[in-house]
Amino acid sequence: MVDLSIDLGKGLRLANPVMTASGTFGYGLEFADVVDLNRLGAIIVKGTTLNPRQGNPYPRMAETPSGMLNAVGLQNKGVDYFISEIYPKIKDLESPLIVNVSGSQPEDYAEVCRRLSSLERVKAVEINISCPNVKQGGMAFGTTCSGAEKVTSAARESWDRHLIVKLSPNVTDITEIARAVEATGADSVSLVNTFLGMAIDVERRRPVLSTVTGGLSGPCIRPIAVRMVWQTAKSVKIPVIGLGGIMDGRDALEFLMAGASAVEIGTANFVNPSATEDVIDEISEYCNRHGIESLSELRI
Amino acid sequence: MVDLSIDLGKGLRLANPVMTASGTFGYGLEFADVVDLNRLGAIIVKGTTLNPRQGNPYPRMAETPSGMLNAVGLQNKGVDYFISEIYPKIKDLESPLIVNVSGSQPEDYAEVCRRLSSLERVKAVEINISCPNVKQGGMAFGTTCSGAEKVTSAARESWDRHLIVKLSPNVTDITEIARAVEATGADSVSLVNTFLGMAIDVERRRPVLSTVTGGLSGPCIRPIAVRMVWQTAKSVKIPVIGLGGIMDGRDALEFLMAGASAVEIGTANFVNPSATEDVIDEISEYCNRHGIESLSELRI
Amino acid sequence: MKYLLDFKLSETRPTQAGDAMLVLEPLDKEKGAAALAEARPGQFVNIQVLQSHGTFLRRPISICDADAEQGLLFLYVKDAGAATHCLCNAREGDVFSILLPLGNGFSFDETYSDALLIAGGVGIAPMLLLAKKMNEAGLSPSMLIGAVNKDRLILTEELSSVGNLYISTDDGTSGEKGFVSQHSVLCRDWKHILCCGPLPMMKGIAAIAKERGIDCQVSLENVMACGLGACLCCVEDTADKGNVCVCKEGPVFNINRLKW
Amino acid sequence: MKYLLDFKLSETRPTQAGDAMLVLEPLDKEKGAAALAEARPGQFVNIQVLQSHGTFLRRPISICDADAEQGLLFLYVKDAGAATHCLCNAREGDVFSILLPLGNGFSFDETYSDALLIAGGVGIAPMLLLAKKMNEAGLSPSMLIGAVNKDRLILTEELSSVGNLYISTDDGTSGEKGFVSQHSVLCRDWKHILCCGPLPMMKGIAAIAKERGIDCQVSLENVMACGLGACLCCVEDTADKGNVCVCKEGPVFNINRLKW
Repeated sequence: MVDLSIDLGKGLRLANPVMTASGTFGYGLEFADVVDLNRLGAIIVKGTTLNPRQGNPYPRMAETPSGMLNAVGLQNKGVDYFISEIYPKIKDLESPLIVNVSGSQPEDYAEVCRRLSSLERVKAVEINISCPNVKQGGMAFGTTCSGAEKVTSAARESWDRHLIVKLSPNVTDITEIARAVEATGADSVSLVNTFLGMAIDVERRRPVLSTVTGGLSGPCIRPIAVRMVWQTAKSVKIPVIGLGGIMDGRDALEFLMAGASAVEIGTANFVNPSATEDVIDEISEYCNRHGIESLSELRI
Repeated sequence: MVDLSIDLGKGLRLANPVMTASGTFGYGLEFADVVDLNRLGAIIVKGTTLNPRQGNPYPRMAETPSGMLNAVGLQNKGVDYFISEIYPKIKDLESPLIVNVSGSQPEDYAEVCRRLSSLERVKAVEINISCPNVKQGGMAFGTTCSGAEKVTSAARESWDRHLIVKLSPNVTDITEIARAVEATGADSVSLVNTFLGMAIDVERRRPVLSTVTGGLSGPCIRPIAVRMVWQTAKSVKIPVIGLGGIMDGRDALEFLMAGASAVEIGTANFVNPSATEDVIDEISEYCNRHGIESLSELRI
Repeated sequence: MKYLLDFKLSETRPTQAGDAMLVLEPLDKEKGAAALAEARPGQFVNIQVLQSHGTFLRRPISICDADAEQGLLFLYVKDAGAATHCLCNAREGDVFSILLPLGNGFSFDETYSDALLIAGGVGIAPMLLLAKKMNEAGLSPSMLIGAVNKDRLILTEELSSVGNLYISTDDGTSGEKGFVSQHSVLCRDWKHILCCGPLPMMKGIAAIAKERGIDCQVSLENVMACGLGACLCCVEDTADKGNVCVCKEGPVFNINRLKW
Repeated sequence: MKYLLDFKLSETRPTQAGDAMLVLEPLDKEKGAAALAEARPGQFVNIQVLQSHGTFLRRPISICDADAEQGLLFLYVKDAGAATHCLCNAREGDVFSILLPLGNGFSFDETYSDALLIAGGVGIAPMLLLAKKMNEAGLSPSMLIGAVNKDRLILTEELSSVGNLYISTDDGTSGEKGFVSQHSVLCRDWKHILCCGPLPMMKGIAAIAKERGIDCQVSLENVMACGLGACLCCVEDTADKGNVCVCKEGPVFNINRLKW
């Protein structure tokens, strides 16, 4: 029997490598009827900001070939609401909790991390420097080394547990950004966030999304994500967390073989609400069938 | 009845905005049984280099969700073979001919252009600075402004007809590259070439492609391509030629509405060999249904 | 409780103009019966259509009827796109993954004797379960349905058996000529309106309800992905809470909450 | 001449183990008859499988039989993946876009009386048309087909009627026990071998042919996209011309050209 556990360092130890991607799994509670939340490697909750955000106007979504565009724009009720209203409901889950943190300036990230520090069950933060759907901050930080470094170092100063930095794929060389955040103190990197895309309703002759552009996710972008994980895993020493269009165990294995230490399941949750558990089962089945005893053997 | 003709400048006038994307339509002859070649806006023939190239080893292709990866690597018999053996067979077509030119150094591009100058029916060259499947040159030129400028200016010096530069999407800011080649003398830009991607055969535990990475094309990447065309069309004054996953008339209209003056049909030729003609008919039908008399009215 | 279950298509009842009434049986009878028993009128399911080449996401479809005893789910599907086309042409025996029941349905209690159900187009579908549940609460609802013409009216027979049915058609080929908002039955002294149909129709009805002070619920159809309130794609900007998920807080909203 | 035509599935003949023989009729009878008349053994079609959710490209399938007079195309499909699964389970009346006939087939002329046709697995399919065309040229071909066991042998009845059939099975449940390369019929004095089957089998046969100086053609199955020689994906590295398209210069190659 394969041992699916993985230690990502600095106190982030997962029973298995399957996490939920921020913004696709709510606070976990939304899926409680159809997924055994205690089985998940970790639950990464939705993007949390210092102050409440209403997000972008409707319409926020367009279905695309093997994927979707979204322009949610970090709608959330702010970190204090998370601490007082959400955390109490999820803190007793067995799966480690990870909070995805966004902001429009480095100080915002630092302050959110500081406030989250009181929550014992939050084992890591995932610093989002790659949201394509907000006017300030977001992806702008993730597309230059200096921007990425600024946010990472601000968060690092106020967070001493595991710190993941979530990278944008909308760059010429993602390994450059990965090395920059590694040097600035990130404990791991997760990649990729969504690709900036756009869809036009040709009958109505206008963009589908209220924001014109949005973030593309789903299996459509998986080959690009796998390539970026492959390049990055060879380029940094910290663990790489792979995501981008993983729909099933086979897809997850592609990332693990490309060098990811763990994976996040995102858009698949919308298509198959039990995708996370299915992926765990399928990785397990594959490893047992191939005589693989630990995840580290998977890398090619 | 809509007038589908479009003048891209410097002698490149098309009866309609539908061209074939290089490397997906051979020299046109391969499709002669199923497409009326004389109806096409232009035929862009496969990537041509100074010397013959064997391309990369098999396997060169992987099917992906709503797309495919290829790693052909510019297999072709060289410009002299094109001039002596191919050109005579296609020169009497009514559609203008465009040769896609690749090389491993700027001088190669210049020399290929020089040799093509004798061919009267070649109304334009498309300078490929974005092939992800060759070790030298190719995409390396397309991901920096200076690289793009060097190749563009070398080609410009030996080619006085219409010069298209085909851009790589594997960059942080495609508009920056577009402006650089515009300033260096390009008469138009075509975008996007393929995205660098990768697929792993998890059962065999090895990359599917002999070259590990390859170029991703097909409708999967269309939302990103449309976004890049939208950004670029607002950023340069020269015409923008849009491509990336156009499968039908609706998709082509998306690019034309986003600001493209013309489009190229690529991977669709593999799925629907008559895609080019179908797209022409569908654009025509749409325009007539919406009372649109010329293509310039489409832009939103 | 929400259930993710496989349902087998046991029958497709052809209706007018290529639409179809799908009769679906859960493979897991026990859980299926539980899910069906929980279904409230106005709720919907999110169904995966693997048969459709270009369809990536599930499709939300309102529950037309749910018979927990017989273990049958009824979905009325309008052939309006690639995915629904595949549903309308599915084969008996085809299996579909269905997430259900989703959202909050219409609200009513035994005091709703002065309620008018108003529906148009495919929005007529959820009215069947609504009327049946009102019957169970001892009510015999009045229903007003509308369509372009007689041939586009759906479920008239079924609805007639569970309440008083009023009809309007744009061309007058059945019932009163005109839109539902112009039908004479609207002039009566209604206390509640429960409405489902095309957006312009619902906005027209909502305007009338507001003017006359009638309590009014409408069922929204915003484009959605997950159906669980996780993706935040289907939001409606509400007066009380700003952007809320139609899939979770709706699809039925009291018009007081909407910025219409 | 290549044709891009719509074909209607007129019949699916179930065969062993979930495979299927598809009998397809062109919607355009005239062009269909022309395309079928041009089909040579060893050629293939490229078929679009819109019914398959995750299938983007067409699928190349060898022509099992082509009857221009009756206007019928026969494709033997092995249920081996999402696309072929959909083909095997397609409904009568389903329409498929088919590009045909593609590639170069087997070469033979009336002197090929000392030819042995060797095939294994789904590679047996194109041998039917090959044997029939050899019959038309006045030849009665000898054929050797192999499979894991008796149940995996296909088209035995059809092939028996067009030539002399020899059989080998790995487990000896039919014909001689062992691989085709071990079958006693191979020991005869053949001048030509025409072979289609799994790569290891073809390589084994090619080695024997080389050793004994027998002229040998094999049919390759490289992964392909366009089927027209445009995408350059399916290349085989040949001794004479380097990388050439299997779809256009093949799929049948004389082993002299291969770097095996």
